[in-house]
Amino acid sequence: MNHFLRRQGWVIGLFALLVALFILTKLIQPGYGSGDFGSLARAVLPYAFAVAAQTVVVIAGGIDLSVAAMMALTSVTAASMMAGASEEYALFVVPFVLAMGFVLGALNGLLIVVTRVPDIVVTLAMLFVLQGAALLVLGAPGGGAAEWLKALISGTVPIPGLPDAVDAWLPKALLVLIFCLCVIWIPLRRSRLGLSIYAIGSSELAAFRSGVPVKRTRILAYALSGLFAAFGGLALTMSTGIGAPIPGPYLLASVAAVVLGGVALGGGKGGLLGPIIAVFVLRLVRTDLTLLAIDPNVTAIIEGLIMVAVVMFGAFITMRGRQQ
Amino acid sequence: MRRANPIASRPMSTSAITPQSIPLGRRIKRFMADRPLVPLVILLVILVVILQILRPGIVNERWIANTIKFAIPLAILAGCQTMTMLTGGIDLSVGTVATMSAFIMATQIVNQDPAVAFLLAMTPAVLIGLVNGIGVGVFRVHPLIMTLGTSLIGTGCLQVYQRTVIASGAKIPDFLAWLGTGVTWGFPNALLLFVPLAALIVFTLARTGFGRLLYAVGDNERATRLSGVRYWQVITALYIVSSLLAGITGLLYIGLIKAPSLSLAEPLVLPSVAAAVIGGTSIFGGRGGYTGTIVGALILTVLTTLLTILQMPEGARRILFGLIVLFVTAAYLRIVEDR
Amino acid sequence: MTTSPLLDASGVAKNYGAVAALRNASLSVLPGEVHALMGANGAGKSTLVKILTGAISANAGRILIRGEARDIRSPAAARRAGLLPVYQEPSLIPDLDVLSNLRLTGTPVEPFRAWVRELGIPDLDLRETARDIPLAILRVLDLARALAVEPDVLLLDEMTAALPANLAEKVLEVVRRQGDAGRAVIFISHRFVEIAALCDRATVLRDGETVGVVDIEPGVEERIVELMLGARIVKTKVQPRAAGQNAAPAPARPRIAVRNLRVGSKLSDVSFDLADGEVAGVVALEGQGQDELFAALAGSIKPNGGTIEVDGSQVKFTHPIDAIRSGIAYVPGDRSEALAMQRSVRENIALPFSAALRNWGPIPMRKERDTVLGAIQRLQIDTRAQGEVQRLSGGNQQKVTIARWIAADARTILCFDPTRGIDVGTKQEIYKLLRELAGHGKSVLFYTSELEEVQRVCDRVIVIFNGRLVDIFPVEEADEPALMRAAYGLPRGAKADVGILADPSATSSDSPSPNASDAPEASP
Amino acid sequence: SAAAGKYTIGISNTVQGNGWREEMVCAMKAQALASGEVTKLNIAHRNTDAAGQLEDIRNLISAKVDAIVVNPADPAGIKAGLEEATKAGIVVVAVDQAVTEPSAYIISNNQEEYAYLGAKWLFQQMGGKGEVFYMRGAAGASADSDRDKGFKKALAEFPDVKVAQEVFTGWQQDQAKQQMLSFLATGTPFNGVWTSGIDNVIVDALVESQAPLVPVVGADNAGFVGQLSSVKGLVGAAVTNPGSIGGAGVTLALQILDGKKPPQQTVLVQPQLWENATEEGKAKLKAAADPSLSPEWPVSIMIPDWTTYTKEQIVACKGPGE
Ligand SMILES: Nc1ncnc2c1ncn2[C@@H]1O[C@H](COP(=O)(O)OP(=O)(O)OP(=O)(O)O)[C@@H](O)[C@H]1O
Ligand SMILES: Nc1ncnc2c1ncn2[C@@H]1O[C@H](COP(=O)(O)OP(=O)(O)OP(=O)(O)O)[C@@H](O)[C@H]1O
Ligand SMILES: [Mg+2]
Ligand SMILES: [Mg+2]
Repeated sequence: MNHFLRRQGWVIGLFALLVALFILTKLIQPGYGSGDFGSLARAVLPYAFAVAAQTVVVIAGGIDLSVAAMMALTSVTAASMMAGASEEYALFVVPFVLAMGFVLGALNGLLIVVTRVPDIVVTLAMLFVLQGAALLVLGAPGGGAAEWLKALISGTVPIPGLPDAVDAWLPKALLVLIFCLCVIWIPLRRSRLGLSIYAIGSSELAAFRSGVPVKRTRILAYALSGLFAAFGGLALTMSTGIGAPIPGPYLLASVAAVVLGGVALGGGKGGLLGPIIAVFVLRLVRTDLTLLAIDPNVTAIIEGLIMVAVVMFGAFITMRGRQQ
Repeated sequence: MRRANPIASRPMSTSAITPQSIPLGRRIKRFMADRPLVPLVILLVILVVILQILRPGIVNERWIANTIKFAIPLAILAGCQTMTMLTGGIDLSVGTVATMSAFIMATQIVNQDPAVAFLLAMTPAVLIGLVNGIGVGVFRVHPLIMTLGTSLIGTGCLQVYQRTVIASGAKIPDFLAWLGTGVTWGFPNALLLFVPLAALIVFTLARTGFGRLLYAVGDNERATRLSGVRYWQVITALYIVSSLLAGITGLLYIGLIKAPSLSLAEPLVLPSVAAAVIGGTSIFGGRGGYTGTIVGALILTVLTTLLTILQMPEGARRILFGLIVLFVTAAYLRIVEDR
Repeated sequence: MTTSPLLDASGVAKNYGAVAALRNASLSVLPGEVHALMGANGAGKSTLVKILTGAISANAGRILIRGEARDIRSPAAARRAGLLPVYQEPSLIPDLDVLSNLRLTGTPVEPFRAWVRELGIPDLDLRETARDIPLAILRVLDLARALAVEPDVLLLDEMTAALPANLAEKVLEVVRRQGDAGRAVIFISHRFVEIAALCDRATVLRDGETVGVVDIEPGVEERIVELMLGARIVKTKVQPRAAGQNAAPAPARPRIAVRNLRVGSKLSDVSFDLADGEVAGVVALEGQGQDELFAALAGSIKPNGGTIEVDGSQVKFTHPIDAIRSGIAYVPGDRSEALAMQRSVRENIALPFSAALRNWGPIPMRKERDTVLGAIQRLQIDTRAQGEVQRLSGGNQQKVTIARWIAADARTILCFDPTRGIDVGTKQEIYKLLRELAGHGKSVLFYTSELEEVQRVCDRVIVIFNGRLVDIFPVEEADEPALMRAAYGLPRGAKADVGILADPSATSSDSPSPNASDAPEASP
Repeated sequence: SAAAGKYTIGISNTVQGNGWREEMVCAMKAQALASGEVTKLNIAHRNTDAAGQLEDIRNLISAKVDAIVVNPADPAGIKAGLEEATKAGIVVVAVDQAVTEPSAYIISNNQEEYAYLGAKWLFQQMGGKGEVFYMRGAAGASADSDRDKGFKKALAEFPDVKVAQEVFTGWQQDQAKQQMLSFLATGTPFNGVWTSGIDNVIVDALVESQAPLVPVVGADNAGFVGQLSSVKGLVGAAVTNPGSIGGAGVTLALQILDGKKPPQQTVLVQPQLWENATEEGKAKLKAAADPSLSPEWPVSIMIPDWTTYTKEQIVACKGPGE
């Protein structure tokens, strides 16, 4: 229990913050209801995948600056393939795009391993490459998405055995998010590969000496990151119905949420839950700022302040903890 | 973000005993590894030659002057990155700081004395540097997050400020325009600012206590503490210096572009990181220098020109840019890491 | 013996750039044997272990396992071939708990638990994160993890160096039994007493070459030392210093006066004086509060109570710079804690000069060079690879950490185990240096984990046990058994045996003693 | 919250820090204030993509605004959000660009026409032949591809005009200037420059490098309009692309809320061209020029019939309740 609290303390604190924010939201807008929560879940979706993509590599001791560009590329690929195509064709497009993300992510990792150029530089270069590729796929926003894909994240599903009042608070977007992340993350975390990812992030030398295939693990970590980014790209296409070749604001947001979520930028520590909650916190803050009709120029200041303040607070706590 | 590949054997000494007969190729490699600037300059020359082959006649006095003009602001910002990277940090707020000082200068000069306007323009730079320094040095926030946060805050403040000065309009001081765009005897006037500034940075890094501490702190912070160094002092001073440099860059840049906008220097941030890395500074701290960074900035500027004049779809252009940056960095590492 | 070797390596060479770490090393290990691998610092022992276990690749050489040529490319491959190392540095993943570390290496849990208990750690929590576990325990866990998979060949690189005596004893017992079970153990240690108690044969490396294989029998130490050091034979026996010899006349007031010092729960009520021209030894088992004592004197941590006086006036240190300003310098035991590894020797030595805000300006290069060169010469640092400290050998790195304070002319030096993992020759130099410093009127506080050093260097010895100062010995009385007893908290004059290694009959004539210990069951 | 005929209006915009967009937002605020019918503006104004705009629109729906005026990040990408807004009984007006959601009203600058008008004038100035330097906006932006259509249409009418070089400025001043200077250095002959609104730095670049002043087409940004009257030897034209369209959007939204539905869903504000080649054009330019404005702001700060605020109001950039 003690270990659990110590390890999950940050996540619990973050969750408490999220609950407080929900209460605040309800106070600001008494009409805030399940439908609005559904909107929040849909807004969270692409950010959540972006942050998952970032989390995997940060845990492995790296960083991926190409997350947003990867999302743009996978999104335009999906949108241009599905444009004018039949509904069933999308059944093929989805796995194809996911595989593409996986392979391109692996390429990131491969380049880092082979060229021995620092990850931050390799992924920066890949940012340009992927962005360029996205522009080649679609010169301007466009394409389409299958209706069933769009329907996949809007509304709620009646879950047997649950009262409607509860159902309404389980929007499809949230279920999709939980499903996709759980299907990959939980088995991963329990697998040898997952341990290896933590290991190389914690101490590459010790991992190597413990028999971890460091290079292969690093490549796989980036591949997984690419896979999550592809999910993010699909989420973009699903929510907008199109693909846009210009990357959205997901790179910096993902790095910020990773840190807010308690994943150390040195690697080896943290999990996926914290960053995902952090995404919810950040999105809900934006909702509140809009509900309050705060001057839009001030919102940038507020968002920056929150980020800096929370991280400083975290640093302060760790400092106190170390002194005692 | 940690030291790449500790498993792979480390770069080896060259100063140790050297056996008599070494093959020429190996000797050349040794030579370049000892003087990392040489391969960088060679890369730069190769790029220029390619450019000249693609567009015969392009490499003339005017082109060189233009290239230098655009490389200088990048090189100064890359100087901020070099210094912060030596301590294992990074400063992503330089773009915002430069934009702020440029914008404030252009709007305040309308009704203020130039000296007052200058001081006003540099104030946010000092403030942001101070906050960055305290966040990183005292609270130990990761520099990436800290500078990202202050950059967001700075942008927000600038937006608010902009609304209060729309009515007063903006003006580019003649002196800055002269400095930014002027050319005297074929030399850009900006060199008048840059050469002393660059010399100062190089001198600071190599021959002053502060420079020593930057390297040492980035290499082993605990060791510097045991030697009596107060980490927060070094880091706070560093981020203030970095911000001041960014502020000066902003003034120079507004003289060059002559159009104040709220995102003026933002596009220079990622290239400034790339220039420092291409120039051989390690993002993990403790290793690197400013001369390489200057060449790195030149390489990037020439590369941009090269890609602009190539007739190809924009997508292909970006792909090429990414690949070349990657290739240059990888090749440089290969050459310098004599093993 | 006629059995064929389990592991047979020959002609192994490894170059790092221009430096040859190994030139022509060979090693042959028989089943059921505990085989010592010996050599001075930098002789290449660790390098050989790493090559045998696939952590690095050799430039040349042939490795046979059970007579078959094997190409071992990674630690995982070595593991499959039945070779399991415990490296010189702990290799548990710091951020994973013990259980995950086991799963990562595919180690069965129950045998691991059994071994951990056997090795003297009864109540280990498998959920503990490796980072939070003390170094000594980590080393033992590393060993237990290796034992749990029952390897054919176990390679232990300075396994006992950081262990307290009680744990070291357990380890030795367990390792000895491995030999009985028909497995082979390669055992690296700088301590003859352990070699004598444990090993059957020894392979000696010098400068990357195997210079001899000897059977361990009484009196073989001289021969091994001769092989290890080659031309640079040093006398290993020293006469104990007599008090008063070299010691400065007692000054009117002490350089440093510590009164009732208290640090958290680790150190309480410690009082002693340190005079100019004196080397005061500190002896303690592992984790008895000596770390806190040094850290408090060095300004690294704030004491919770008591006073420190320097030259008669009371001081409060909030940062090492305060201590340095009072002329107190601290040389930590761990070199990597004190050195900027990628920087030059010169910059490392000159580092304190730039520390203060007012010295951030231009450096007087010539003056600095003269000072630094003076310190380098005084310590005879081998500067062939001075461009980066990380390329220096361990002993020379250690010298740099001390040279820094010679150059800065510190009046008081706190040396924490400066000879840890250093070969005999360099050790002698450091002893000499400390005496010289005292001769020049400096004062030295010297913690050592090797009790035999005390009589060579110190004027007085302070013994700490369980966070309290239990005794202060004049040097004549500070023989090893006496120190040992005091270190275990036994009153002076009591006669009780403390562990097998403290028994003089069980060890060779110059009986160096084991390290300190936090020995829970040894406390009275 | 529509008490006493007063409304809350939500605004969504996805580009921040750009003079044109800032003017648009200020026009919205000024018009809301001037109309006297708006109690509160709820503005979501940040740099984001279509998905982010969907989030903003849904937040505005949660805030229960009466109308939403949106400058779409993408015409098709925010369809779902706009549809939800209409379903929630909210009036939706898109400004600046069209949207594909049929229930939304659109009041927009005609981007294709913008490019066509300027390019046609430019090619005429060039005498129907020669090389043009084509400086586009941001690759992949929908406004850019609309303008590209207009440009290509004009190009097709002048078979002897060739594109010497096509670049994307990303609507960034520094990048555009560097591209112009690099292009000049190549020595490639050219007879005209078409810009997608990054114009004054281009004139600066030509003047600074003492290159021949070929005709330049830009937008009605204050800086460029000033240059058209002040830079000697410069022939050029400014095509209006008023940021004040935002104010018009607010007016349209209020009309609909008041029950005065316009006859058609889409209102196109046609661009005008002010050139300095003729006396008549010069007079128009002189009338339009406004050196007191930030050079990045379009000078057409009002749209006749659509906006009722004063210059002071838009420059003050204050909405109701501020
Ligand atoms: N990677 C390296 N590059 C250059 N020189 C090196 C490197 N490693 C070691 N050397 C040099 O080779 C010499 C021998 O080093 P080595 O580590 O073998 O010494 P050593 O015998 O271990 O000494 P010590 O007992 O002090 O540890 C030293 O002068 C050292 O500076
Ligand atoms: N990664 C490395 N890069 C360069 N030189 C190295 C490296 N590792 C070891 N060396 C050099 O190889 C030689 C042998 O080192 P090794 O660690 O094997 O010595 P050792 O016998 O284990 O010494 P010790 O008793 O100090 O542990 C030394 O000179 C050392 O400096
Ligand atoms: Mg050594
Ligand atoms: Mg060793």
